[in-house]
Formats: sequence, C-alpha cells, structure tokens
Amino acid sequence: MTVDVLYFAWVRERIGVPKETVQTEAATVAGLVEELRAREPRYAAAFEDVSALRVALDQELSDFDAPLEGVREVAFFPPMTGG
Amino acid sequence: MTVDVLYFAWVRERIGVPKETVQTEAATVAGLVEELRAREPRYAAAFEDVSALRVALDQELSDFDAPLEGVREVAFFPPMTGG
Amino acid sequence: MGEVRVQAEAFDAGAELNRFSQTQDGAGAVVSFTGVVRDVAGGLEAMEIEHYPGMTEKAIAGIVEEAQGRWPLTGALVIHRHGRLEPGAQIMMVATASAHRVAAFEAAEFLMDYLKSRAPFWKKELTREGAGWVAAVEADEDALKRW
Amino acid sequence: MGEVRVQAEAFDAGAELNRFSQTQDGAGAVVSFTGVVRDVAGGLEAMEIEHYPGMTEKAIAGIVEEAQGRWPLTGALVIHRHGRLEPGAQIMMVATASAHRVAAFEAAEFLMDYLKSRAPFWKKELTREGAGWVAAVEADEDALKRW
Repeated sequence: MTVDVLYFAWVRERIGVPKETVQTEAATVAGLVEELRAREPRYAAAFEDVSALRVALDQELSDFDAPLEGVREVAFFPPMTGG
Repeated sequence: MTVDVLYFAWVRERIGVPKETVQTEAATVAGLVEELRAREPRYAAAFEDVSALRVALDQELSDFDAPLEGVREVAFFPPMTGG
Repeated sequence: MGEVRVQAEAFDAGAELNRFSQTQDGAGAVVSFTGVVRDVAGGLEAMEIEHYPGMTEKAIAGIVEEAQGRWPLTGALVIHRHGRLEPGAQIMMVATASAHRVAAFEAAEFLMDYLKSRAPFWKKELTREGAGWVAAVEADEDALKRW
Repeated sequence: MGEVRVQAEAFDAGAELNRFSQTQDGAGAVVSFTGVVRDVAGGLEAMEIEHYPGMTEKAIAGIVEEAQGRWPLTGALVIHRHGRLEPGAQIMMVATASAHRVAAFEAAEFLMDYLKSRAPFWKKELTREGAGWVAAVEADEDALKRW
C-alpha cells in the first residue's frame, strides 16, 4: 500500500523533507517506523526514540500500535507546543 | 460622642435616609444598634436581624462586637452583591 | 500596577483590554472577565447598582493588592459601574496579566470572587412587577474559601 | 456557536472580544485569554510557529466541541496564529461566554490546557545564538489531568 507521510518540527528537519509518499507492507505504525529507520541514517536519527514522538493517522492523534490499513496520511512530530 | 451613620440598599430604604449624624454613648457597634432600635419602628425593622447585616467602620469591614471609640463613620448594609 | 475605576459611565471592554495589554511588559498571558446584566427571569427593565463611595475604591484597591501579593502579576485592572444598567449592559470587568497563564487565570478568578462578596455594591432589579434587591448567594461566600 | 481561526495575520484582541461578546445572548460572563510572545532568556529575535494545516482546525474544533459539552456555553472563540512572530506579538486568544462566571472561567482554562498539548503547533525560538525548538513541558501535559 501507499501512504503519504508527513513530518513536522525537528522530525521534519532531521529527515529533510516535509512530506513524501511511501510504499509500505507494514501492518502497524510501529512497522512503518521500522521500515523507515532501515532506510537511511537521517530516518534512524529522527526515529531514534519514538517515546519522544507523536503520530497522527488521517489527522487524528493515534499511537504506534495502531493498524495502518485504510490510512492515507501518517504524520510524525514531537509533542505539541501550542497556546 | 458623635458619629456619622450611613445606610445602604434595603437598610437605607427601611430607615428612610442614607445618612445621619447620631449622638451615642454606646461602647460597641452592637450598643449603637440597640440605641437605634429603641428609637422608632423603622429602625427596629431595619435592625430586626443583625445576622443579615454587615457593618463597616471608617470604610473598613468590621463586626458588631467592635468598639466605637475613635470611629467617625459607621455604615450598615446587607451582604454585598458586586461583580 | 493596579488600576481601579468605579464609574457610572459605560466602558469599552475591548479597548480597555488592548490598552491594558499594551502596558504589560513581560506578560505572556492576559486574562479578562466581563460581567453582563442578564434578564434571568424575563421582564427585567433595569438593574440599579448602589455603592458606598469612598469605601468602594478602597475595598477594591485592597483586593487588587492582595492578588498582587499572591500571584506574580505584571498588572491588574478593575472597572465596576454603578447606577442604572439595562439588560445586556456590561457591569464590570477585570483584567490580569502575568508571565504564565495559571497565575493570570487564578488572579482573575480571585478578583471576581472577592468583588462579588467584599466590594460594597448592592444590586436592585427593576421589573414590570416591581423592584427587589438581589440577595447574596451562599455559593459566592463559599467561593472565597478556595483562596 | 464555536468559532475557530488559524491564521498567519495578526488579530485585534480587543475588537475580537467586543465582536464575540455582542453575539452572546444570555451570557452574564465573558472570559478571554490572550497569549503573548515573551523573550524569556533575552535575545529572542522571533518565534516561528509551525502547524499541521487541516489537522489544526479539526483538532481545535474538537477541543471546542468538548468544552461545549462540558459547560453550558453560549459560545467559544479560538484564534491561533502561525508563522513568524516577534516578542510582544499576540500568538493566540480564546474567549468563552456563559450565564455564570465559573463555567466561563473553567471552559477558557480547559481550552488553553488542551490547546497547549493537543493542537498540532510547534514553536521554534530564533535567537542571536541560533534556533531551537521549544520542548513540551511536563506540567502542561499534567494540566490535562485536572479535567
């Protein structure tokens, strides 16, 4: 399957792009993270500590155990600092 | 001694004047209230239940046991409803 | 640092908020509260607010000083009207500013709770059926125990 | 009943407060919060706020809806800026209105607490020495436990 993957804040800066389309066989977000980590050091650096990251699936906050099936947009980012 | 006595809200309405100068021998606020009550029915009506009243001495909230000595202005009123 | 105004005239809450905010150096958080005359039961023609000139200003200044002692405020503003107010009219406003949001919120709530029960104002409701003094609410006195 | 705006442009907090207040029929209490860029350590040139277009509006609308379910509000307003902001600039504002003051205050604090940690914004500080992302504060996450 194909998903759009978005990165924000320092995750975006480490990976170097705000958005890319990814071909994945992963069943869960955690599986997708493993695939990305294996790609290149910049991904390994961005995903070094997933406890420091948050994930949204189709623009809803979710978690790393969540299934990817049917998801079109995955976003990775650090904890939010609004307000 | 002589004190200015002020009345507010329904206390003022029952007594019929907003302010008067009173000659008193009372040592405390409670003593002054007794003297006023004895004057006329409109005072007795206003001071019927002092637990429903508040008192300020020289524009500071006080209580009915407080001494009157040195006080120039005594004000009686119901609980405040500001805000 | 603290500004207190007791007045019969209407005020412009938005303009007051902007003016207040512009003078709060170092503030990261500005909170405002505006109180509005409500026609709760229907038929309210006006609210008449009596106060104790002289004591009112002193009592509010004392409440503002107490708030400034409890929270690190860059400033605080209280405006309270008296006289005849129609439904929908703004009765009063409070504004507080601080480096952090919790202090600004708490100080504004503290000011409101104390103004309700410790500033010498009395409200009278004028309706088609007659006039009546608004009774103090026990919950308002209880609210002071929080602080 | 709930209005959400996510924008790069500055806003006029006072004008927004007045406009909001005028549409709150039955409200006796209007609370506003304005957040301002602070130069905490000295040397801040600007704050850059990144957000997640599309999700931001939805996330804030969800938080506003949650607040309206918890408190009897006549209305709520959230404005949040993104992009480059200089020290002293207003980042965001929240306004809530209700018949009673406690509901208006609590709903405004709830909105602020959730916007801090659940709306997809990220702040970057640009100083003379360089740039750094503002880290989320544990106290902000803890603040959500209150609700």
